[in-house]
Amino acid sequence: MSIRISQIDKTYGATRALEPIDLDIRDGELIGLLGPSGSGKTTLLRIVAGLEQADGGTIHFGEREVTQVHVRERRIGFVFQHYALFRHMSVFENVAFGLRALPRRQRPSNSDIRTRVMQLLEMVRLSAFAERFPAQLSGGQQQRVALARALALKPDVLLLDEPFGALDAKVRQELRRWLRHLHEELGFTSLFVTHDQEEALELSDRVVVMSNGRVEQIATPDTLYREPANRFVFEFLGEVNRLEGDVANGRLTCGNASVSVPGVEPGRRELLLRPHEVHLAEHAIPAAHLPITVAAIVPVGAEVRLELEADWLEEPWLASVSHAEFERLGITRGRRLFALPSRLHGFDAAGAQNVALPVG
Amino acid sequence: MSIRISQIDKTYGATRALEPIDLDIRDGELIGLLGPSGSGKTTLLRIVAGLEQADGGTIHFGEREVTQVHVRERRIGFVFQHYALFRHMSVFENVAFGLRALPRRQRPSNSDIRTRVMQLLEMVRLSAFAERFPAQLSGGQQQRVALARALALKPDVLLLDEPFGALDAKVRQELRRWLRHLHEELGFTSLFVTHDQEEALELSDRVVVMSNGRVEQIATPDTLYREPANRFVFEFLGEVNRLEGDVANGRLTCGNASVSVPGVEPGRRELLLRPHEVHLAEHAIPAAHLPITVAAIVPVGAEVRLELEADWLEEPWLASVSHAEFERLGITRGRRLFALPSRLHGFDAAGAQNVALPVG
Amino acid sequence: MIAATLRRRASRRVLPGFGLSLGVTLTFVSLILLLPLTSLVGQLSQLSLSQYWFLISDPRILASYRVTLLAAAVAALFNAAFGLLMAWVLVRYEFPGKRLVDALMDLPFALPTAVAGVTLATLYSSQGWVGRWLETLGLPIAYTWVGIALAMAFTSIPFVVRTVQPILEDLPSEVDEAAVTLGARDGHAFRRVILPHLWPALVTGTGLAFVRSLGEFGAVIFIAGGKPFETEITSLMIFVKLQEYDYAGATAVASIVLATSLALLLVINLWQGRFTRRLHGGGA
Amino acid sequence: MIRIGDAPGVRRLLIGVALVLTALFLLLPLVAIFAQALMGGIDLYWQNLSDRYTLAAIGLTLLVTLLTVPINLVFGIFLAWLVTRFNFPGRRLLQTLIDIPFAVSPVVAGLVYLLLYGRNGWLGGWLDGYDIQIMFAWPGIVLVTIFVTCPFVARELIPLMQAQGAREEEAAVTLGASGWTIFRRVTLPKIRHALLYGVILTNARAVGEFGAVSVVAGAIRGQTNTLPLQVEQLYQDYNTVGAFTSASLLALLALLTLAAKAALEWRAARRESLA
Amino acid sequence: DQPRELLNASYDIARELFAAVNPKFVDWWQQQHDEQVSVKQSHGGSSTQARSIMQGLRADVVTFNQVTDVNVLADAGLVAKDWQAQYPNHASPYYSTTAFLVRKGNPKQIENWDDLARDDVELVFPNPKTSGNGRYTYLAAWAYADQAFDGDKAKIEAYMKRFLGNVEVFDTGGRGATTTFVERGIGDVLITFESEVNNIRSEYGQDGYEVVVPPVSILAEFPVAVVEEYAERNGNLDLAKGYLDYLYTEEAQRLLAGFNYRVNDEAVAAEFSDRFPQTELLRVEDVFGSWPEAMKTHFASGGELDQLQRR
Ligand SMILES: Nc1ncnc2c1ncn2[C@@H]1O[C@H](COP(=O)(O)OP(=O)(O)OP(=O)(O)O)[C@@H](O)[C@H]1O
Ligand SMILES: Nc1ncnc2c1ncn2[C@@H]1O[C@H](COP(=O)(O)OP(=O)(O)OP(=O)(O)O)[C@@H](O)[C@H]1O
Ligand SMILES: [Mg+2]
Ligand SMILES: [Mg+2]
Ligand SMILES: O=S(=O)([O-])[O-]
Repeated sequence: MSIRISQIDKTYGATRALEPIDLDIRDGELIGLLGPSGSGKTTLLRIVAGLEQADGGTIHFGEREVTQVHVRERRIGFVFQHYALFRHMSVFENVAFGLRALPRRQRPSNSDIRTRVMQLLEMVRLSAFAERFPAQLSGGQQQRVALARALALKPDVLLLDEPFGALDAKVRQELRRWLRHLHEELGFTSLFVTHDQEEALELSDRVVVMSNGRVEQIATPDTLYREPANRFVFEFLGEVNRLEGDVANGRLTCGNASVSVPGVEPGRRELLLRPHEVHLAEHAIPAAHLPITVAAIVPVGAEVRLELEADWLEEPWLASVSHAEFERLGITRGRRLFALPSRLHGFDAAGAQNVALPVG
Repeated sequence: MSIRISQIDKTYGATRALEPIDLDIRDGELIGLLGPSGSGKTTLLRIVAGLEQADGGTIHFGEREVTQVHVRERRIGFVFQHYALFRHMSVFENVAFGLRALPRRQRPSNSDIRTRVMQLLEMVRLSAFAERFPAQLSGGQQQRVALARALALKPDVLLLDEPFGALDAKVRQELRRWLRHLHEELGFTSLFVTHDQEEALELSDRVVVMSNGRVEQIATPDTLYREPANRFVFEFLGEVNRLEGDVANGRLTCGNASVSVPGVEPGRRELLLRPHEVHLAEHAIPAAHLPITVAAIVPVGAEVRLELEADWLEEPWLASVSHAEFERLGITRGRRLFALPSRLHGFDAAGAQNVALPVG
Repeated sequence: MIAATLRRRASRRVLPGFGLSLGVTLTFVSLILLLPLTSLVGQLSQLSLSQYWFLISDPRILASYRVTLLAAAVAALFNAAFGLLMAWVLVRYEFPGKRLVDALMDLPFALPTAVAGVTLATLYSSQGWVGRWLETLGLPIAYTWVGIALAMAFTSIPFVVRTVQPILEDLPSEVDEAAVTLGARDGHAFRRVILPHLWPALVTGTGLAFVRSLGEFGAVIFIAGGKPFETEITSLMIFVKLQEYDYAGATAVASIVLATSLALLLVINLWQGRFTRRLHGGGA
Repeated sequence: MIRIGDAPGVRRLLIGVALVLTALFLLLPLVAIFAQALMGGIDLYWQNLSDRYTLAAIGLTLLVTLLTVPINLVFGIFLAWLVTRFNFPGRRLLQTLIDIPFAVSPVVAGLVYLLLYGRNGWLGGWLDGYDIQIMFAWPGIVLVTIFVTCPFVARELIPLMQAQGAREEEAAVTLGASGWTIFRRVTLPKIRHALLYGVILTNARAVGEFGAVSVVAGAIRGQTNTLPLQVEQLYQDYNTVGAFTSASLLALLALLTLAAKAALEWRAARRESLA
Repeated sequence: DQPRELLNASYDIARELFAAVNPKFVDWWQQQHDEQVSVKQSHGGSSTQARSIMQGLRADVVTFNQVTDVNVLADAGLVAKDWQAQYPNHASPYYSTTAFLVRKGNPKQIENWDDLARDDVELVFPNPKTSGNGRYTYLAAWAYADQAFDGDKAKIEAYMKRFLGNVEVFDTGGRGATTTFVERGIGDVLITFESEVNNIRSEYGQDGYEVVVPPVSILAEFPVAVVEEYAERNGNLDLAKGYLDYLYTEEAQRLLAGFNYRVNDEAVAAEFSDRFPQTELLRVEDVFGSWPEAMKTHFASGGELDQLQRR
């Protein structure tokens, strides 16, 4: 079932929760809504579900306009942030709820309900827990019950509000993987909310990045990371180092540091780069003279994270280097080196601008 | 002030919270207590503080035995997990509390208190917030108030229980850095609890890894990562891939996969490796025949994370490869490749064993 | 117009039952609460301002305000202390019979006020088990304002205990510990740290006890004695005026009691709201 | 664990004072009621209990309670549902209105009803024309009792339902449930205990209301005397033992209320500790 | 079907009296009319009762202790305007006066009204504002003072002030006062109807108390009337009239005298004459002009009583 959102907006009292929003979702897509707290993700999701009424705009599910259709008739499955399981019902009864709530004529027989629920529990790998109560389950298990419950009525559209927000890292990883498999298997269209970049990137076919009630970018994870549409997206998607200085003649100068930035307009400019775009060397090169001091060393996994300080920097930079490079340079605390940026990103009203440097 | 913990143990009812523990902390050291939930970190910290009574063992601060000394007289500063700020007092009054609670003879004059508190607030960069109430501050600011309050009486020892646990990633990073600076500046001995590996590794001079009330390893972050004392430490400190099979003639076989493992004892064995120790190639090499299929691709920062599946694997493996390698191999979903482990780790009762393979 | 707006909104509501609950509630509130109160207003509106003033400022009535306020204040203060003590003991300590004591705290709400009144009058009269002893000590209770305060205190015991208790229960042990690690002695920590936390609940509970005491009737009349200017409470004056067919007077005095109680409730709510906002964020 | 006031001396002192005061203020009156009731021996007690007028008072009290409690139960549920599940203008006002009976002295409550439904009141006068009598008959007693006890159920439910939020109900709607199904299968089980607690409180107050009822009852023996009024009248008839016999009945009811409440709390605490 | 029910609204302390009268009346009516009826009672301060009736308490007959309370009903049209003329003796089948109950041995030597104004005496009587009983007490004291000080207003008021100042407890009704005096042991003197005083002695034993009937006191009439409006509606008009008629029968009069009320039936009065000391009984109408006048000057808000109690 495809979803077409046109010009949906919403205001709560004085708060503009959503600017008019357009969004087309293809049948079977898995879309992540990513954005900082208060950016309107939940609001949009609830409007799609019919749990909230938009102030204006329309929503189509396939060819059918559902803007005025009551939640009950939208054929959606909704997974709430904290699951909203019925605490006083067993896992089985939770999952069976939607089936039992059907009008008598459509309601399956008790034995059919039983079969269907057990099949769903099988699918979420919880058959052994049918008789438990939600409070007796771990967070991840509760999450899966919520999913099974939402899927019981075979919805066309599955909506999930921060489905893994309350889980710890390990379980989250596992459930993510599992959700993706489920999605591929059953083929429903899904829309999920998250404020965790990694989660959005890992799980979604396309990511909708939101801030302040606006859509900042809609793109595949790969495009998003490589070609952020604007500064907000760039900053939101990962750690960022800042370099501010005056550009003249294709070169940015900042205190005793300078770097060649071909093609950047002259004037005061701020350029950004990610930690893995910072390389280190014992000597400056013509294109970049950026002297720094190593302030801290943290070996994490495959890489070593370094904190770099310099007079010309307001905030220290972070760099991640491989163990090999770390050892080659014989880096120690207090070591003075030169930073060689492999890429610099500039954003202004006109759009994004990337400067590639011949390093690395 | 050095701290000497000897044979401290503690049992709550039927729960053995701490096995007898020994730990020597040098003057001015910054020690992280790392371990999963319930491993006894908080218990140990509270016993050092004097908030909890050990069942046996002794604690010395420098040469002075403090085992029976009341918290009030131990000269420690304690930062609670959720800060435990006094909500009804302004930031200023919170920080001043300890000074005002001094017996009249020792209590500084009001103007001295004012000076000292403002100096502390300066230090934690909160002078502008002196008249605010805790509820009007962000989590990170509250955390800094808690620190200033704990430092007001110039304690010899600073104890922190999950000081950054409740903060979000960005703030946490910043505060960590700031705490390390503060520690270096003031030179008190500190002991902090965390269950976040990265935090422990980044912040501590030495890390104490605990599980089930026992100390698993005490080492510098570097050593810990490179030479984990046992399987628990290895698994706890990062993501792990598993390889289980039968070893015969220096080769481990598992279904249609096999890998050379010189020096490993024959029999059923489980070997572990980290995602960055998995490399990929189009062809198998004599030392390793590990056919896999790429199940998922997630570009994250400097690297691309891959999920690898195979018949001979129960759980998929994770691999992280650089963008360069990713492009060189032209990796796509469903691509069949061969995994080349650069290192394999084996743990048994006797200790740790590393197998290096000639890859990468 | 408003109804139409409401209806339009109602049709868009996600959860069912808005119209029905609104209907039932408004009907009930109008019939049971508002309609009778309008009759009070109706009665009052027949009085001129000067008549009204004359009725409510009669010296005997004024004296009854004084007695009522004084006794209620004493009762409320007693309960503030007693309630705080009981809440503290019930939350912080374990002792045999604790559950029983805890359950007993609600007795005054469960016991009909008339029964309480009759019993207290019997116990504290000069012939009663307790009154007899107090009499020999020169402390007559029944038929003095002390007796009134006693009856008021009895019927409002649960207010303070039950408002302070949950707050104290929720007070994390870290608050105690934070104070102690900062070197505070128990007394200092209690005064400067714990009490301020309990303050809103304590004031609210005491305020509610006070309001309840102002209106208390059943428990008080048996022990009050009804001496003009000395032991007449305002509720009794209303009752007396009713018995004299003095509806205007009864209504006028009732309006004062009602206004005072409502104003107090309002103040308590507002104050509590402000305090809570400060503790949980929002404007200073 | 270090807690303030845990020094043994302080603890013993505070517990001691608390116990003495509790015994004096709460236990002693309770004992006195039964002691006075049984002063004349068990036979007299039975004789007093089976007095025609006492039996009638018990009957009337039961009638009033049986009518009041369900009405306030239904009203309380609707009100709580309304103010916790919907946002509409006047919501806060409604919540404040419901507190009025707490602020109103029972005598004033009786008075306003008398002013309205009395023969001289505008509604009462009109009803009198149809020969319908509200005041000085059981309907009046029921009405004032409803007035006095109407906040209890709502006051128990509102904070709870507010804290619980509407998420589970919303989940039920997304699963296609109708209003009645949502209430019966999702909301009711969650609020059962608070509801029961509210009912217990309503019941206790309905049985025991004195001030308001005494204004509108008319004191007709065997007809409009509720148990508390009966206590007062017997007490004034030199019949102390009789008065305390009825009082002991009410006290017994109070004790049952306390026991029921304690049992509920205990069960709730146990469920919480299991969860 | 249901037997007819008659509701008698009466004053506070008449509970036992009518509890005894009613069954006899039921028998009497049965004999006369061959109909089984029942009588219900409602008791309270007699003004309260009048107020309740006006507000809708559907009493068929009233048996009060004060003329004004019936007058109020007459004014409201519930009782015939000429109710006092409808039954003998101003529609008062029995009467009493105000007397004193003192503790055994009369330790304070109370003999007459002037003793009650002494500094060392503590009094208990019901609140004149709410209780007919209390009003009689007040009026009796005033009537005594009026006689003793020869109508000197200042002296009367001085006396009354002292008298009222000695009151230890004001209950709302006669019964409350009795309980206070007897059960709570408060006060040296209980002032109430002579009938009540004697009843207390029989109830609480002869040894605890002594009765003092002062040489001068007030005549307390106990007026009765049919509340025609209601009786008619209830279909009880004949029954109500019969009930009041019955109170004048010799049988009833004997019953009343047995409860220490003075009666007019000569035979019965003679029979019980030893119970009722000869005293000078002043009529309210004679001393104060009329009941309404007495009410207005003395008991209205801001009236003499309020003035005297002001300090
Ligand atoms: N019911 C409501 N009443 C008033 N304002 C609301 C309501 N719901 C949301 N808002 C406001 O609308 C804006 C968007 O909120 P929304 O919940 O959609 O954000 P979100 O992106 O889901 O944030 P989070 O990550 O914190 O859940 C916020 O400013 C929020 O305060
Ligand atoms: N007061 C207590 N009473 C009973 N058991 C306790 C108490 N405090 C801790 N324990 C138990 O002791 C063990 C160690 O607890 P501790 O709080 O020290 O763990 P932790 O490592 O701090 O865990 P976390 O990361 O969850 O804070 C746990 O099994 C815990 O349940
Ligand atoms: Mg949200
Ligand atoms: Mg812990
Ligand atoms: O019933 S009395 O009016 O006399 O109290």
